[in-house]
Amino acid sequence: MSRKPRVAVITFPGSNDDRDALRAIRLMGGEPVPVWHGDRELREADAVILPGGFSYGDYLRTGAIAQFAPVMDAVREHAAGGRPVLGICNGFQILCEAGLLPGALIRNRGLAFVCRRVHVRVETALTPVTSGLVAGDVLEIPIKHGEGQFVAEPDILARIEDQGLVVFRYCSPGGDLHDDGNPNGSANHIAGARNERGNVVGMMPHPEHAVDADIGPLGGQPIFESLLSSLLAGVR
Amino acid sequence: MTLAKQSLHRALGLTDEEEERIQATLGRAPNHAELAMYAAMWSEHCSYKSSKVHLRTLPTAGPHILVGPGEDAGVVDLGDGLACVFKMESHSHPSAIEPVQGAATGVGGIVRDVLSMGARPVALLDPLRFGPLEESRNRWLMSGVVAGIGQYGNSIGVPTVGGEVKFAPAHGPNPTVNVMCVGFAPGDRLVRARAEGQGNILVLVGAATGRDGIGGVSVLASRTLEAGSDDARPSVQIGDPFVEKLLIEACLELVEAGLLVGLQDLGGAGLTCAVSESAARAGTGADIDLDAVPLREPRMEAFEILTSESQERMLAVVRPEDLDAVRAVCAKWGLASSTIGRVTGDGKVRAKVDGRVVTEVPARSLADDGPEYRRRMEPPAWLDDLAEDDPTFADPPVDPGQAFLRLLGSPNVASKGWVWEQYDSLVQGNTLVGPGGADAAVIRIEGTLKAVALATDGNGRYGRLDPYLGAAHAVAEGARNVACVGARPLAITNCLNFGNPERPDVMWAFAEAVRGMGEACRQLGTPVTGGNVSFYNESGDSAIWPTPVVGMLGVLDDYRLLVRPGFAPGFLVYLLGETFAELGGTEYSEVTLGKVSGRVPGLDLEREAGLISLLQEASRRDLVASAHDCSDGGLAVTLAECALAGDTGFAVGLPGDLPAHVALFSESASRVVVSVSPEKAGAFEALVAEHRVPFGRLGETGGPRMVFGDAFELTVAEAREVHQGALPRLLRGERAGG
Amino acid sequence: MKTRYQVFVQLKEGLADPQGKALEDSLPTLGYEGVSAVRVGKHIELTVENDNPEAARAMVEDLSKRVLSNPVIEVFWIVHTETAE
Amino acid sequence: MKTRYQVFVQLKEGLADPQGKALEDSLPTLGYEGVSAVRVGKHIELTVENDNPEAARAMVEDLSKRVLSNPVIEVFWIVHTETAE
Ligand SMILES: Nc1ncnc2c1ncn2[C@@H]1O[C@H](COP(=O)(O)OP(=O)(O)O)[C@@H](O)[C@H]1O
Ligand SMILES: [Mg+2]
Repeated sequence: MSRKPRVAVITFPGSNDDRDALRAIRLMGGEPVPVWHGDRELREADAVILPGGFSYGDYLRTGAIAQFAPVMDAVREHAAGGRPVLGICNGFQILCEAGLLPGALIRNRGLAFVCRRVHVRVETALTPVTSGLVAGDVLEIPIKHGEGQFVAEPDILARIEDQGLVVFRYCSPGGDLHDDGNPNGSANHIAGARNERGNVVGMMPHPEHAVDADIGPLGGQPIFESLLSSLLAGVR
Repeated sequence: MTLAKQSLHRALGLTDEEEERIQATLGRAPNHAELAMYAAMWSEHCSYKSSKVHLRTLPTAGPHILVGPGEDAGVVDLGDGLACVFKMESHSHPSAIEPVQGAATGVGGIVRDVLSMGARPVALLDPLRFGPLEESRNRWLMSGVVAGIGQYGNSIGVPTVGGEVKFAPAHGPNPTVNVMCVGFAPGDRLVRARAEGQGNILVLVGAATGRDGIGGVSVLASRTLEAGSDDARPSVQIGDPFVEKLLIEACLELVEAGLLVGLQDLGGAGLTCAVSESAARAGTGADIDLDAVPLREPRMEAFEILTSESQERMLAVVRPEDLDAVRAVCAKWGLASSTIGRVTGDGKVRAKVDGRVVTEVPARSLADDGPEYRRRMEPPAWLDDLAEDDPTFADPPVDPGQAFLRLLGSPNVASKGWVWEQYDSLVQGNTLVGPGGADAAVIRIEGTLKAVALATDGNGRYGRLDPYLGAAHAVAEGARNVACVGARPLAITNCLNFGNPERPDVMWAFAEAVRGMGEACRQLGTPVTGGNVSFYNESGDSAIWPTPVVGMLGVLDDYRLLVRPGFAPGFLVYLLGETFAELGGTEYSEVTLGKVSGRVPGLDLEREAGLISLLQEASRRDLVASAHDCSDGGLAVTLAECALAGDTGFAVGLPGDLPAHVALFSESASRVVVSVSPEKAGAFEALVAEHRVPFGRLGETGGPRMVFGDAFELTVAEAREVHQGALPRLLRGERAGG
Repeated sequence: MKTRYQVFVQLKEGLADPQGKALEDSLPTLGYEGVSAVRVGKHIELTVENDNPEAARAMVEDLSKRVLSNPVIEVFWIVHTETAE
Repeated sequence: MKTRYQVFVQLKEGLADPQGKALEDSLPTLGYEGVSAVRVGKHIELTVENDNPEAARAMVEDLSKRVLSNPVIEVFWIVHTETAE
């Protein structure tokens, strides 16, 4: 191949896990590309990550203000071109607010912020971040959010399921869906979703915090491996 | 002086003597604004007027200490040009009336202390004390404080990696909320809170100034809150973690670009404190133009602008030629920045409104010449009777098995998962050991094999029965905790939480605690780099227990050798240290006998030092598979926690020829449970002998059951249910289980 | 001309309201009986400076739709409080 | 008898309102000019079942003071919407 895949990570005011995402990309063999919320282009990135954090304080609604940042036009364009976009936690919330993903994320069922390791079941391999996995695989990844309860109106939820737009579900270590394996009360245990085309994915768990054996579980590795190899296929 | 005048300085919390000293210094009567400045700076909180004489006795120097007490935060040399900045502060008073915002703004304040040294905040720890959770108000306070710390810490992207939560009736009306922040900086890039250089410019960065906490330090933190007193209430503020996050990034960018001469946070006493302290430290003065201070509210008076404690503000000292660059960085991060004044050479803090001088006060007299009191001290009358009533030889009211379950389910011992699951402990990606993971949290220094180990310790029961030993134990346990993970204890910060210093028994307890802390720090080689004193933690006639809290910093040279507490199958279990018949002031005594009385367990600091160096050496030679020290609940609870952490049972015999309940629940100090692989047993025992640490081999790890000699046994799963279920049950308003 | 508006934002009927539910569930233990159908929403007050009332109103509508609420899950309504010269 | 109440909770005048400020600061860049004095508060709706109107009202007052708000930093006001048998 000609070069390492370039993966942009956008820093919004209030982003916290942007450095962690850049580090994870480097650890996994990609070329990390920091991008500022005020930028109008993505610096020739092959893929773009919207990181976790509390953009603009997340005061009014998570992601409500960030969706209007100048860089988001470039992100929309990137997505419209069928190229990979991954939203993690606050990034997922921003993509929903921006209408790039269905549904929305509201206050956790238990109201409190939850930071813990969870297991998620892969529901589809038809996304750039799961291409190297098969449906049914279980990954251990941490979550840390106060507003991660995925909700949608009944008809929309039905559509999400029918069209196979669910990418990850909270599950037990064995892969079954129990209510006590659902840390925030998300509808149908949904932990991650995609758009119809499959190139835009959002997830509440933090794969960037699950790539370093010294620090935590390794459930994030296959996600970044999938992303980078699908990009290699693209940029070759 | 006129009556009106008299009532004014008194209303501001200044004594007549203090007011006379001010007159003498100024050679004239101070005006209202000047009085307000002095009232804030000479308040207990800012001037340490009751504590100074005692704090001075603390050891503060050491080869690895770069900055000791006197600056915003202490700085320790970690080697390889790395500096660690750390400090603990209390926010108990505001938290007692508005737990969420009170605790949140406490986090904001201590983070700015660390930031003002030019360091990136990398970790938070939160030692907390509340009243019994059977009372709904205490549940409200605890839920609120935890939510507040979480909201603020999580939003600014600084992981909360440790802390403690303890419960005692005395902390019901007055919860104790301490927060410790740790930061890293390249040693050559430290910034000082100094207003150096005549002609340099003072730039106020961050939030606008409102009527927040006017007289906050003098009213709220320096006097006893009368139950339901409304006058102090406006002093609670609303934190804005979003602006704080922007401040962190903007200030660090300014530091990295070398654009700052000095940096100081605005905390207690606001602009007055920031300007006078940084000028006094540099031996300079400052002219400030109050019209240039961005205001949140209309028509604010000079004294309000000067003493406002509005949050999320920093004061930068900047060379004129760098001003544009500095303001550009602030603008990039969406922060307001205003030129509010200049550094002068005449040592005066001069404030102007419409070009008119409204205050003119020597910086030094505000910052350094505050009053100093040797308050009367006297041990409380009840102390001896309490000591006489020692539970050690009382008949055990319940059998050891029942006592054990009650201990495991007692809020002091039970898992604090309910608390730390509400904290982001992962952000920044360097948390090797987070909350609940080991005796100390461990944070990796990125790009190196080094890591710092952090622990906070304080035992209220010991503090009540023997403030000297209580404080010494806190230091010893802190050092033991960081040594358990394999780290070398380096230095401490601390928070001294006490009642009304004008009461001789409180002042006596304070002096004893400082003495005990100093002695332990000297013997263990961990100087005091800073901290905070919180007095007046009482309402009506109910004062908190003397609560010295220690924040210990240690360093691990190679984090791959770090030791965790969890058992794995097939290892030998050892107890390092000696178990004596010491049930005085123990968790066991409180839980089973309802008594906090007797003699506090003894402390032999030489033994402690030996144990601590043994633990480091054992980890360096990779001889121990796990280590966990004995504290609340004694050996029994320690063994159980090792089993729970590793989801592995054990079978052990009990040490010494002591009654079962004494062997199991005595809280003798300087003890650690380690597990060792059979192959390494020989080398390990030899090393222990070298360090002359008494030890015994108790048994082996493995299986689903925890077998405590022939006293009792249960499964790890049963223990887990009690240990993890207790706190959530209590917080739901149900009675304790177990 | 300055006009003060109040904007109310609430989760759509069809969606469970976690705050409302938690609050409702906690009330009996706090000694409040007979409370039901609790919904927790947002209440935003703002002043608009604009000499054209229609334009001002239209702007608040647009602001509420695009920023103050998320149409996917929320409904909003606007109350005009007072107007001052 | 069922009565529907609305309770409004807002930070006291003079206290910083980070939510309102963050929103207000972002509006110009989102293309909304001339908006000021933005305050964000809570809006709670609830139904009380009680045949004694005074008692019902008193309970909502008490609930608002003790649970829905903290008088130290917040003010609240109550609006009674409709009553049904
Ligand atoms: N208990 C203590 N032990 C040692 N030093 C202390 C203690 N309490 C306060 N200090 C030191 O006194 C100085 C002033 O304390 P403080 O007012 O809390 O700092 P700041 O002004 O940054 O809030 C600080 O340098 C602090 O480290
Ligand atoms: Mg300070």
